[in-house]
Amino acid sequence: MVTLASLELIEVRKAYGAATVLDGVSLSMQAGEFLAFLGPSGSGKSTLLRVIAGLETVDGGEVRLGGRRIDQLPPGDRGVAMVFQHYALYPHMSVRDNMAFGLRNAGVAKGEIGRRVLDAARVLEIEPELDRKPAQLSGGQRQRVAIGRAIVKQPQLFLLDEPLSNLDAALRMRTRVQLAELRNRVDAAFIMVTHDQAEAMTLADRVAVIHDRRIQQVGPPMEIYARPANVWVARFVGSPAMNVAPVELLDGESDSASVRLGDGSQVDTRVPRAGLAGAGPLQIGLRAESVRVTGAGAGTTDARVELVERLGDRTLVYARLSDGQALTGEDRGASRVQAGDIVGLRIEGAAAHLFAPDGSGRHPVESTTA
Amino acid sequence: MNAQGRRNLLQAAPFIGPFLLLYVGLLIYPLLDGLTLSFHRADPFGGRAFAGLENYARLASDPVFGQALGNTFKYAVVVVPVLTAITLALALALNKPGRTASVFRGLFFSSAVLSVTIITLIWRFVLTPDAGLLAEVWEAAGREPVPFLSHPDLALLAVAVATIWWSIGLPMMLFLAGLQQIPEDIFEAAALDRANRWTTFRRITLPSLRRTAVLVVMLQTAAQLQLFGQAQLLTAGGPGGASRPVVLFIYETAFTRWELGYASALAQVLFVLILAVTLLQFRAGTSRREP
Amino acid sequence: MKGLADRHRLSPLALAGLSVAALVMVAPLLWTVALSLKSNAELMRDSGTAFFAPYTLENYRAILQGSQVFGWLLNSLIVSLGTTLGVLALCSLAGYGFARLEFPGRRALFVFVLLGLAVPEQAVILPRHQLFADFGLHNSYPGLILPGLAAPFGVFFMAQYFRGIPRELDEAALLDGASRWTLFWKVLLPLTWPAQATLGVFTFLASWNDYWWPLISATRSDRFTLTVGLASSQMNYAQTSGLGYLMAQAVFAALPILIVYALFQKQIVGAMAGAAAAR
Amino acid sequence: MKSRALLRLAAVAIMGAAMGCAPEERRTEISVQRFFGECGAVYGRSTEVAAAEGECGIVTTLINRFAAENPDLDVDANVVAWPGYAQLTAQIAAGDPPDLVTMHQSVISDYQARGLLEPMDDLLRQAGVRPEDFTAAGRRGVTKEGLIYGLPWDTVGGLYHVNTGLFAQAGLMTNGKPVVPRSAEELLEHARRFKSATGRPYLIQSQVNDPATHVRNLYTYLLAQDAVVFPDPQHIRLRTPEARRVVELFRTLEREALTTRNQDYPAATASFLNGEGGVFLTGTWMLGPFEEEARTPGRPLHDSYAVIPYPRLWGRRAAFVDGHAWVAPKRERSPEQRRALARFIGFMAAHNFDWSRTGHLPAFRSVVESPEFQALPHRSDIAPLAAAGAPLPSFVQRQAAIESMVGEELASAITGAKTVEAALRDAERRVNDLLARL
Repeated sequence: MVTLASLELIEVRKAYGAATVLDGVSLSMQAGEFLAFLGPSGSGKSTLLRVIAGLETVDGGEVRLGGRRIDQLPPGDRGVAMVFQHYALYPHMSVRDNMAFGLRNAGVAKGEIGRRVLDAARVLEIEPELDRKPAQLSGGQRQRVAIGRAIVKQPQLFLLDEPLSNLDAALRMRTRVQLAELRNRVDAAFIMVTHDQAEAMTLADRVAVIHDRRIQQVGPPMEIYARPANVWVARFVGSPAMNVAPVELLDGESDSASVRLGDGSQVDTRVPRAGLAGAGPLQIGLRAESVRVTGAGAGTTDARVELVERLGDRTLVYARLSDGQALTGEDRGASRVQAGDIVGLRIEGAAAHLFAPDGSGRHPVESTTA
Repeated sequence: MNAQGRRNLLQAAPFIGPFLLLYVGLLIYPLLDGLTLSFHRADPFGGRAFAGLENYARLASDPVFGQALGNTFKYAVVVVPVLTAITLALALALNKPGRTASVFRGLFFSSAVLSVTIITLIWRFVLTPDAGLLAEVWEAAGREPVPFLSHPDLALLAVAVATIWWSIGLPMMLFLAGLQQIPEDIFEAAALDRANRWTTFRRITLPSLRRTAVLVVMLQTAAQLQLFGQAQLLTAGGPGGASRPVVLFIYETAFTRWELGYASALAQVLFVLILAVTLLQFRAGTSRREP
Repeated sequence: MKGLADRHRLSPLALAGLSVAALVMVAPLLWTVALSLKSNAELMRDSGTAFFAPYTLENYRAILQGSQVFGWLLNSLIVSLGTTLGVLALCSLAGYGFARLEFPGRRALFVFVLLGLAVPEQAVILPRHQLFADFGLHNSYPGLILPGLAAPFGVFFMAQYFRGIPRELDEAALLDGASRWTLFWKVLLPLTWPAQATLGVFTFLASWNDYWWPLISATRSDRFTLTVGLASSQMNYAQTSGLGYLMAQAVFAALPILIVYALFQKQIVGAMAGAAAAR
Repeated sequence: MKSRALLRLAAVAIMGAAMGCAPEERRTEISVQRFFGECGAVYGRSTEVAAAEGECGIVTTLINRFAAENPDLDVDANVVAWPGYAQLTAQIAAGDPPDLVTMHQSVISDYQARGLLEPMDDLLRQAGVRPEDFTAAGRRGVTKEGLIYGLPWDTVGGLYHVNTGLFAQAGLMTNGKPVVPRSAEELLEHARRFKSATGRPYLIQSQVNDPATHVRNLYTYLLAQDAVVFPDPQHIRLRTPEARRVVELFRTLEREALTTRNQDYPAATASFLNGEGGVFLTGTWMLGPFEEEARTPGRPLHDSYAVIPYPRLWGRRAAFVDGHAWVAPKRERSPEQRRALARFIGFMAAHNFDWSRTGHLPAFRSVVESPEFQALPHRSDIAPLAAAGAPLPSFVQRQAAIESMVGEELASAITGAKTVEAALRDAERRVNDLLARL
């Protein structure tokens, strides 16, 4: 039998009455892969997770796991385990019973249950806590129990619903590391729902950006960052959000497109020109690190500084071009720039993205890493 | 019904089925049977003759029913607000940790465990002018004892006092439960906003207790409109029917007069009235916006 | 928190008020106990003597000698416990059903059950009496227990409580492969214990104190509940000269439940006050 | 721990239930139901009838005695709350009435008219009890439409229980006998004199929760005036000069505080026992207890007790009386059971004297005439009650319900909550309303 998970979503649809929440979602996962569902709240990412878990029924499409169709199976029979956002530990059961509950329901032999629970507890370092009740545990311990409860089931697929959102910053970092270790230890696939892109980027092999009832883009974190499929993804991923400004395509012989910003300044990109001309209005996408602050008149164009955000190692400068277009640029950590200053902005055209009228992204031929 | 609906129904049946079965068999069926009965002249031994609306026409012009209905509502109008106010006050005062508050809570709850026969016995020997506790105290003070149980203006009040004394426990507990659900941080926020005790009470505590209060008032209204045992055992409805509630009248009609049809009609009318009053309260209690 | 400490302590004024109220509350009880400790002859002359010694246990001795009070106590206990267990079982099941299961007509059925709250016992008692006669249920424990089981308030109460339990727990259990029944029995039901305690106390007291139905259903004195049994002694000319005895009977009848109450006061009061779903 | 205790409790409960349901041995079972109170604490298993006092004590020991003398019978004795008719009605409606039950003679017609009672002629014959031996009042009380529906057990009526000590203070004793008023005016005059002499009310009445008191007074004096109270089964007639006269008298007594007020039955009894008034208007059943008090030194009533029938104030000497009877509700019975019932009836008839020690008048002429009855104190004083006593016409149904309605209205009139006229009108309307629908 197939032991490695290979999740497949085929045209999954889900609606509550007239309100569609998932509109033909298709996705395919590799065995042992760690996938993150990234999206703002209300995007449908949690619903998609619950559809996979079987907590929601599907109105159309198929869900397959390891080649087996599971969308009609009850949650307990799907071979998936889930870690809930609020952990959903059974308050009246000890840690041990919490972890054993699912195995007992599945009719696993007693000795086997004990062994698995003990193993998981050792790994998660909650062995001393086994006979306590959830109410007696700290937040981090509860979180580990919730993970332990999933581990003992030895599922083909782990579903993690915002697993870190209830932890404080320090604990979140530690748990992130733990999750990464866990992932290396068990032979299963992971899906994690999150709205935190740093989390998604650091943990996941691939990220599925979900917005507006659909998967907008699936890919490895850096690809999502470097080659966003559309304006929405481009602006959602990365901080600060990518600058997007309307541009005019300049005529030229080069294979790469040159464009003009609203204030008249010209940017030479490395985006292939093919297919852009005559399509309609274009937008340029610029990460802040591609817009360097220089002395006035020394860059591609000048701008008035509106707000300065000093981050220590670097400084973000929120500025406005002469035509009123807002642009965020980056300066050294020791920048002296102040609000009201006129500064020059040097735009690295080689790193610029262009977005077609339908929003789809066009990227530089050799994308530079920022 | 589609297949899914049928499946869901089948799944729910073992859970709600047993209760529904008993509910329909023991409450709804007798209620409907009583409704049928109310259109008949009937006695307890199976004799029935159709009488149309006779029983209803009769109760509309029956001064004894009128008096009983008046008594019942007068009584409920006194008991429900007083009981609500007292129990709310007690709950507010006793919503504290510590031994003292706990002892007091137990004390105020203690009367609720006594049965109606016992509390009427107790109160008879508190209120009766010849051997009662109050009379003894009164006489010791050189005063003429008050005939609480036989004065037309006091008998109903006596029943009300005994009932309030008896019924304090449960509503107090409901209010305490309600109070414990108000998050502590609201009070802290209010304190930071320099709200004084009264303002805190009016603007925070009270609105937070609204749902509990509505529940208490509804349950108590339904219960007090069904006053029976206390009146029967303490005053027998007297003097001159001054403390006879509707239910006692129903009891007399059924069991000493054997007019089952008429008794059923009275009961149906009482049912509709209670339903109407509690529904009105429910609407009044929930129509305003939630705090 | 420090500024709010006074909210957690009884002010002297409140303490004084409460003490007066408590006195009003216990005075009738103490009076009853005092009367029960006096000889009947003395009380016949002047009940005011109850304020002073000598006291006697004569009346209690008389009760313990062969009166039927013990039988009635046992009956009351059986009926009240039976009713309580039945109500808890039925209302937990139904409350869960209404709170958690989706099925056609759920809302309508729930409203239908709530209507029962407004049904006065008198509207159903006579037809019910006939019904029970047809099934030969009078003068039996089932006959006394069954009517108490049609308790719409319990269903409402339990449904509200179940609604208050996070659905994540259900989902976790479903993912743990629990059946509907396991989910109900092993996961959710144990969490409702405060509500069970509250409803249990409500039901037990209501059943213990029920008067009308046992009066006409339990017509044999060996089937009387305590309430009816005491009434049979109380409403009688022959007993009017035995005031002390009567009061001793009342105290005696109240004693077991007061003792249970005293023993479990913390749990009862705590359960009721802590029942998160009292609405 | 807790659950262990609960378990044990449940086990006890189940065992109790099982024992309650266990099949009896093969003895003929008869169920006997009575009121008169519960006094198992004092008389539990006692069969010493002669040592028992009061209604409850005597009836309890009698039944114990019967059970002891008839070990082949299983006598299930059931005590119900006074007056027990709600339960009896419920039992009959449920098809499970007792074999024999105590019933007021005034109530018999209610059940008899619906065919719920067995005519008892055969049973009486089987028991060797001859209806010819009943007193006139007793026989009238149990005879309906020419058939006998019960074993009459006594005649019960109202009496003037007198505190002779206080009467003497007021100068109302002659030759060691209380001076009896001969008219309403004279009664008022006596009462006023009594009050000014002793500072206490002349009358003690239980007026709270006790409609019977007022109704007994009214019926008695209406009978005395030969007023027709029930012209036919569907009507009562109360708006008559005769009725007004009676009610006005008691209203005047109340207004002038010549009677105790606001007393219920226990309070009134205590008042009389404590010597707080001259005359206690109550029934035959208190004769025994008061006599006991009169014999006890140190009590206010010691050697200060007399009892007389209601004095003649208008018309002729009369008394409204009722009585108790043993009746047999209709149900299936085996011949053995019938024989058992006959034995019980015969036993109760044979012990009618014991019952008369309560103060009630015997239902058998032979007992009335017996030397042992005559030897009981005060019995000769109240003998006229047996002769002059009369119940309501036997066709009048729902007498208990009528009594409570009339009593309630009378109380309103006497306390002044209503005018006499309005009260009589309301009483008449309510009773007629009831009777019209029988």
